[in-house]
Amino acid sequence: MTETRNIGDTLLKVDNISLSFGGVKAITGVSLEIREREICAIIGPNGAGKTSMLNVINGFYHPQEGTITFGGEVRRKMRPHLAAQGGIARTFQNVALFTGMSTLDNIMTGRNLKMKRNFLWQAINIGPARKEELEHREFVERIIDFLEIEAIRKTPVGRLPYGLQKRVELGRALAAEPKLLLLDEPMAGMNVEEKEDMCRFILDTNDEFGTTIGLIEHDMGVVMDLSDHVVVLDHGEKIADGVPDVVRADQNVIDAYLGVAHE
Amino acid sequence: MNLKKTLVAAMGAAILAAPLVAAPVLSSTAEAAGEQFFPLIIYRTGPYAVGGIPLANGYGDYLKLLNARDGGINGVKIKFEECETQYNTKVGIECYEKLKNKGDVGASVFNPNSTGITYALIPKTPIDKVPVHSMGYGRTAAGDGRVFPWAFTFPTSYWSQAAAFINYVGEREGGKNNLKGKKIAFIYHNSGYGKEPLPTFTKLSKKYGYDFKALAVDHPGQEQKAAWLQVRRYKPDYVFLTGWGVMNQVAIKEAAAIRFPMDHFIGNWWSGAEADVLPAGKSAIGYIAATFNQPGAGTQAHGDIVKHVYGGDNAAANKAQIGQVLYNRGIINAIYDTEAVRTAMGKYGNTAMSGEQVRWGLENLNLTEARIAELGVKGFMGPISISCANHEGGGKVMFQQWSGTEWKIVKGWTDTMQDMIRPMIEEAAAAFAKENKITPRKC
Amino acid sequence: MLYRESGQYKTNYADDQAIFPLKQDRWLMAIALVVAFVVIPLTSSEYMLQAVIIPFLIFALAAIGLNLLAGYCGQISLGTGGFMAVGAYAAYKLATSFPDLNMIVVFLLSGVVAAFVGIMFGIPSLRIKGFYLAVATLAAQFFLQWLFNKVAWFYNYNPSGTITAPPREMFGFMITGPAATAEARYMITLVVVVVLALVAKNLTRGHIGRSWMAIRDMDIAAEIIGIRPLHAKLSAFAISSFYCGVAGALFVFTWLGSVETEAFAITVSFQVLFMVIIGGLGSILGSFIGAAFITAVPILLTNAPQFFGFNMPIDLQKHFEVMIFGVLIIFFVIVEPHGLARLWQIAKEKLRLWPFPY
Amino acid sequence: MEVLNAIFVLPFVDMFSEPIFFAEVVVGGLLTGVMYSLVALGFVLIFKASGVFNFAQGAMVLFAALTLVGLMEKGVPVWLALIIAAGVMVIVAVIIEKLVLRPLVNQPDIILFMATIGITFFLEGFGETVWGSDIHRLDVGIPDAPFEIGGMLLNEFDIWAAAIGAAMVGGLALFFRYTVIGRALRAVADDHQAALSVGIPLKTIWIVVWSVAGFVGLVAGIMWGTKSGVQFSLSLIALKALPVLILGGFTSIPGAIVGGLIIGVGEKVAEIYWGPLIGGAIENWFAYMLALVFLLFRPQGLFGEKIIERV
Repeated sequence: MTETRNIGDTLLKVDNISLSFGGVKAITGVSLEIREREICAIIGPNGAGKTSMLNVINGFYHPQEGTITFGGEVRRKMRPHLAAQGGIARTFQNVALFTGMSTLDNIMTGRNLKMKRNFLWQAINIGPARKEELEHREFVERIIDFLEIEAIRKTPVGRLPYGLQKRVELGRALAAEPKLLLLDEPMAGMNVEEKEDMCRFILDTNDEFGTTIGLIEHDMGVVMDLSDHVVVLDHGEKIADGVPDVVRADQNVIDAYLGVAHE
Repeated sequence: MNLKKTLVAAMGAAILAAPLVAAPVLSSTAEAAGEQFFPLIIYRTGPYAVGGIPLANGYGDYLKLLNARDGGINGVKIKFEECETQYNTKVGIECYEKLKNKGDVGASVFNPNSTGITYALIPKTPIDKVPVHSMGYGRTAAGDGRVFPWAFTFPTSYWSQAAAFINYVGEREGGKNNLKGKKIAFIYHNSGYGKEPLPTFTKLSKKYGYDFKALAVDHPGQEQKAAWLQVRRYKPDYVFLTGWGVMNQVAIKEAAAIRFPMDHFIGNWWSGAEADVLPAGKSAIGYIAATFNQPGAGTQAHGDIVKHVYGGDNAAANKAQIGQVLYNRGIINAIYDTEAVRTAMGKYGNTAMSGEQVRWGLENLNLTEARIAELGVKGFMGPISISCANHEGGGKVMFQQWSGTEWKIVKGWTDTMQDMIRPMIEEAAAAFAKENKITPRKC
Repeated sequence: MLYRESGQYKTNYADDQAIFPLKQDRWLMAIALVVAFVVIPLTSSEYMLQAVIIPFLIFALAAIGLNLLAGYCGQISLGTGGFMAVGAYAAYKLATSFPDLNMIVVFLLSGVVAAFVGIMFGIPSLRIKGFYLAVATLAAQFFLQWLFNKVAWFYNYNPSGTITAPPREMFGFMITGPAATAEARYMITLVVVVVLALVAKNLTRGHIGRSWMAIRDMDIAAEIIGIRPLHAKLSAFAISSFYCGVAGALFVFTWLGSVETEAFAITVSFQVLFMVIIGGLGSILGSFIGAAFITAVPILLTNAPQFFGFNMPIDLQKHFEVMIFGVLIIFFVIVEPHGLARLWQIAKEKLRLWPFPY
Repeated sequence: MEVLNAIFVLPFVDMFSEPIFFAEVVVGGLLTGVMYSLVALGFVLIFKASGVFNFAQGAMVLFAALTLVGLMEKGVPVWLALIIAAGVMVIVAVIIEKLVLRPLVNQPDIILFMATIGITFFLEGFGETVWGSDIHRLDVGIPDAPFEIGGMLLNEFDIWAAAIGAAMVGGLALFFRYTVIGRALRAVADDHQAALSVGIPLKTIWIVVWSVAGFVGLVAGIMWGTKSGVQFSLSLIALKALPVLILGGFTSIPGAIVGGLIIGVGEKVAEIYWGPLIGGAIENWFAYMLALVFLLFRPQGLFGEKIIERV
C-alpha cells in the first residue's frame, strides 16, 4: 500500500517540545515529524500526552520549550485560528460540533476562512455574496456526498447519533481543505461497521485529496492498518517512532501498554 | 390533548387577539352628553408611589366633591378616569393617547405628574389641541406662553423656587448681602428634574457672592453616603435638596446622621411631605421645605370633602391622607384646572369644554383672594393670574417646617425675583423655539 | 393539505437557500407585509399606532439587535439601553447640526456611532463570559447614561437636559417632530424595521452569522477551525449596537418625540433582554414575537378589566397586572424554554405531518 | 499637564492633607460595603447551590421587609413578626421550588434567569397587593445615634449593620461547615451529579438554600428599610449588589463580603476625590467599571473558581 503512495518532504516538524500546567508535566522533550501525504498515528496509554500534543500543534496550548515547524515556517506561540489559516484542521476526542446548527451549517463553517465578502454584501445578499455562498455550498455538498450524510443535511447536529456526529465533524474539518488534518480518536465509541466506514473515509481522504493526516487512536488494529508511521508517547515522553511493524515489536512499547513500572 | 397544550393554545390566541381586544375598548369612547372629562395621569404603584398616592387622592377627591356638592362645574358633570403610569414616561404616553379623545369633547387638561412625561407631551399637545398643566414641575421654559401656548407651569417653577430659597435664607441671615461668603450645598436628583435649579443657583451665586456646591445623587437615591460625606467636609451654612421618592427619606436620615442642623436643611416642594420625614422619626424635627399650598385639613373644602366624598367617615378620609402636604397639592391642582374650565365656560357657555376652550380658560385664569375664599379655601393658596405671555404666573413660594407631628408655615409668601428669572425663562424658550422652528406668537 | 413541502422540489442550491423555501411561507410573509404596509395604516386608530404598534416595532428592532449578540453570538448584554441612548443622542446631534440631512441617513449614521461605542464596550467580552459579562456590560449602561446626562453638549446645552426630535420631512410628509402624523411616523419606522430585519436575516444566514453561532455553541472549536473570536465577538457587538442605536434614534424621533436620559435606563435593557428570551434566542421572528409579548401584554392586561366590565381600583389593577405578567413569563418559560418562536416552529412541523401525528 | 496633575496628583494631596476625613471616607465606604454585601449574599447562596442567577433577590428583600413591617403595624411584637416573616420566606422558597425550579431542571442558565424575572414581577405585585404601596416606617430597635471617634463621625446603626453582616457571614460559614445540610450544600455546589449520586435530595437543598436566601433578604430588608422606610424602591437595591457580585465571584461567600468592602470604599473614594473633576454622581458606573477592571485580570471574580478550558 505504502509503495503506491507518494510520500513527500516533512510537512510538520515538532522539535523538543515541553509543556506543563502549573508544575505538572504533560509533555517532556518530544520531537516528531510528519511528512506530506502520510498518515501518522500517535498512540500511547491514557494520560500519555497525546491530546496535549495535538493541542500544541494547532496552537491551543503554548509549550514552554521547543519549536514547531509547519510548512517551512518556524513558530512557538500562535493562536489556533492562525494555525487554521496555515492549513491545520482537526477533530476532537469529545465531539466539538456546533450543536445549535444544522449539519450543513456546521460544515459550512469549515469554509469560513475562504469566504471573503464583507458584511455589507452579505446584508443585502445579492451579487457577489450570494454567488460566493453558492460556490461554497457546492463544495460542501461534495463533502456531504463523500461522507454519505445527504439525508441529515438539514438536521440540527445535536439530534444526531454519536457516530454521525463524528462524521459531520470530519466533514467540517475537510471543508477547510487542510494541508494537515489532525484526528483525535476518530473511532472512539463506535461499533465495527461505523469504524469500517470511518477508516474508509480517512483512507479516501488521504488518497483523493492527498491530505496529510495525524491521528490519535486506541484501536491497535486500526492504527496498524492505516498508518504509515507511528509515534508512541508515554508519560509525556516519546518512547518509540517508526513504521507500524517495528513499533509493534518494540519492548518499551509493550512495557508501556502492559503497565511495567517506570524507574 | 392535555392541559398544557390547551393552555398554550389559549394563551397564543389571547396574544394574537390583543390588538383586537384593545381596539374596541378605545373606540367605545362615546359618553353621556354634557360631561367634562378629566384625564388623570397618576401613579399609585412603583418606586414613587409614596408621593403619587396622595397627589392622586387630592385631585380625584376634589373632582368628586364638585360632583357631589355642586353637581359638577356650573352644572356640567365631571367625569374622570385614572391611568396608572408607575412614573414611567412610556406608559404615560400610552395613557395620554388613550385618554386624549375620551369624553364628549375630548380631554380637558393633562397633568402628567412627572417631568419626563411633561417633556414628551409638550410637543404633542399643540397638535392634539389639548393643554398640559405641569404644576410646579416639568419644563420651566414653558412658562413663556408665546412659545408654549399649550403648556402651563403655574403657580411657579423650579427657577423661581431657587430664587425664593435664596431670598429666604438671605432674610434669615439678615439681608441677602450677608450671604457673601456663606456656603450653600445643593443636593439634587441626577435627572432633568433635579438639575433644573442649577442655572439659577449659579447665576445668583455670582450676584450675591455665596459659595455654591452641587452634589448629584443617582436614581433611586437609596445610597447617598458620598454626598453627605462631602457635605460634612464642605460644612455648608445651608443645604438645599431636590429629591423625590426614597431619596428624600434617606437624605433626611443622612443629614441627621452627620448632625447637620435640620433648620438649615431645606427641601424643595417635592421633598417636604409627611412621608419624607416620618421614617426619620424625631431626628427630622426642624426640617424645612418649600411649598405653594398650606398644610393641614382646616379649610371648609376639606370639611366638605369629608362630608360629601367620605360620607363623614373621618378615618377613611385620613387613610386617604387628607390634609397632608401632597394631598393638598392635589386639591389645589384640581382647583386650578376646574377654575380654568369655569373661566372658559364664562366665555363659551355652560357645556362641556373642549381642550382648546380649556386652554383659553387656563390662559385667562384669574384667581383672586375673593374667589379663593368663595371656594372655601381661604388662605390655602395664593392668588394668581395667568396671561397669554406668562404661563408661570410668577407665583410666590412659602416655607414650612416639620414640628415632629405636622408641617407649619414658617415663612409666608416669598418673592421670587421675577426681574431676573423671567428673562432666563424667555431665553430658554427662545432657544427651544429656534431648534424646533416655532414662531412665537405675539401677545 | 394546506401546509406541505411535498411536491415543491428544489432544483438548485439557490432555491434551497431562500429565506422562505416553502411556497406557503412566502404567502404568509406576503400577507403579513400587506397587512403591515396597507391594512394597519388604513384601519388603526392613532392610539393603536402611537401606543402599541410603533413601540412594538422599535422594540422589535432593538430585540433583533440584542438577539444578534445574545442569541446568535451567545454574548449576553445588559447595555442595550445605553446603546439605544447613543443612537438617540447621535441622531439628535446630527439632526440639529445638519438640518438638511436626510432622516434615513441620520438614523443609519447614528446606528454607526452606536456600533463604534458597542465595539468599545465589547472588548471585555474577549475575556469575560456568561453572567459575568452580562453584569459587566452594565458598566456601559450606567456610564453612557451618566455621560448623556452630565455632558451638556449632547443636549445642546438646554437647561432641562432633554432632547426633542426636531421637525423634519421626507417626500413632502412630516416624519418627525410634533406635526408628523402617527401614520407617517409608523410608515417610516416600518420601512426601517422591515429592511433591517431582512438584513439581519441575511447576515445570520451567511458566513458572519455562522461564525457567531460557532462562537456561541463552542468557542474553542470555533477558534480551532479558524474563526477569530476577536472578529466574531466584536462584529456581533458592532452590528448589534448598530441595531440598538437605530432603535434608539427611532425611539426619540418617531415615538416619544422628547426624552430625558432616564428613558434609556436599565429597565429598557432588561425589557429588551426579556423580549429576546421570551421570543426565542437565535430567532429573528422570535424578536418580533417577544417584542409583541412584552409591549402588548401589559397594555392588554390594563385594558382587560374595563373591557370585561370590571371596575377595580387602579392600583389594585396594576398590582394584579404585574403579578399576572410575572406568572405569564414563568408559564411560557416552563412550557417552551426555547421561546415562543419555537412554538411556532413546532406548530409548523405538526401542520406538515397533519393529520398523522408522527 | 494640568489635567494630569488634577487627576493623578491633587486628589492624593487632598487625601493626605486631611487624613482624618480620608479615614472617615474609607470607614464610611467599608460600612456601606457591608450593606451591599448583605444583598449580594443572597445572590451568592442561590447561585452557589443551584447555578441560578436569581434576579428576584431584590424583590425578595422588598417582600420580606414588607411582610415584617406589615405584621408589626398590625401590632405583632418584633420578635414574633421576625419569626413569621422568616417563615413566610420559607413558604415562598417551597413554592418557588415546586412551581418554578422543578419544572425547569436542566434548562440553560439564561432560562432559569428569565424565570426568576417572572418571580420578581409576581413578588412585587403580590407584596404591594397585600401590604399596599405606601411607605412604612420600620424600627426594630437598632440604635442610630451618631458618635465621634478620633475625629471621625460614625453612626451606631452602621456599626450594628456591619456587626450583623459579619455575624451572618460567620453563621453561614459555620452552617456550611458543620451541619449535614450545609455539607450537602457544598457537595451540590461542587458537582450536582455527584451530589445526586450520593443520595442528597436536590429538592431539599434548593428549598433550604432559597429559604436561607430569603432570610438573608429579610435581614437586608431590615437594614435598608430602616434607613429609607419600607417601600417599593427597596427592590432596586439589587442593582447595587451586582458589581459586588462580579467582583467577589458568583460562588464565594467571602467574596461577597470582600467584594462589598472593595466596591464600597472604591466608589466613595472615587466619588469624593475624583467625582468633582468630571461632574459628580460617578459612583454608580464607577462601581461597575472597578469590577470590570478586576474581571479583566480575573475573569471568574476574585474568589470564583478558576475556569479551565479544555478540549
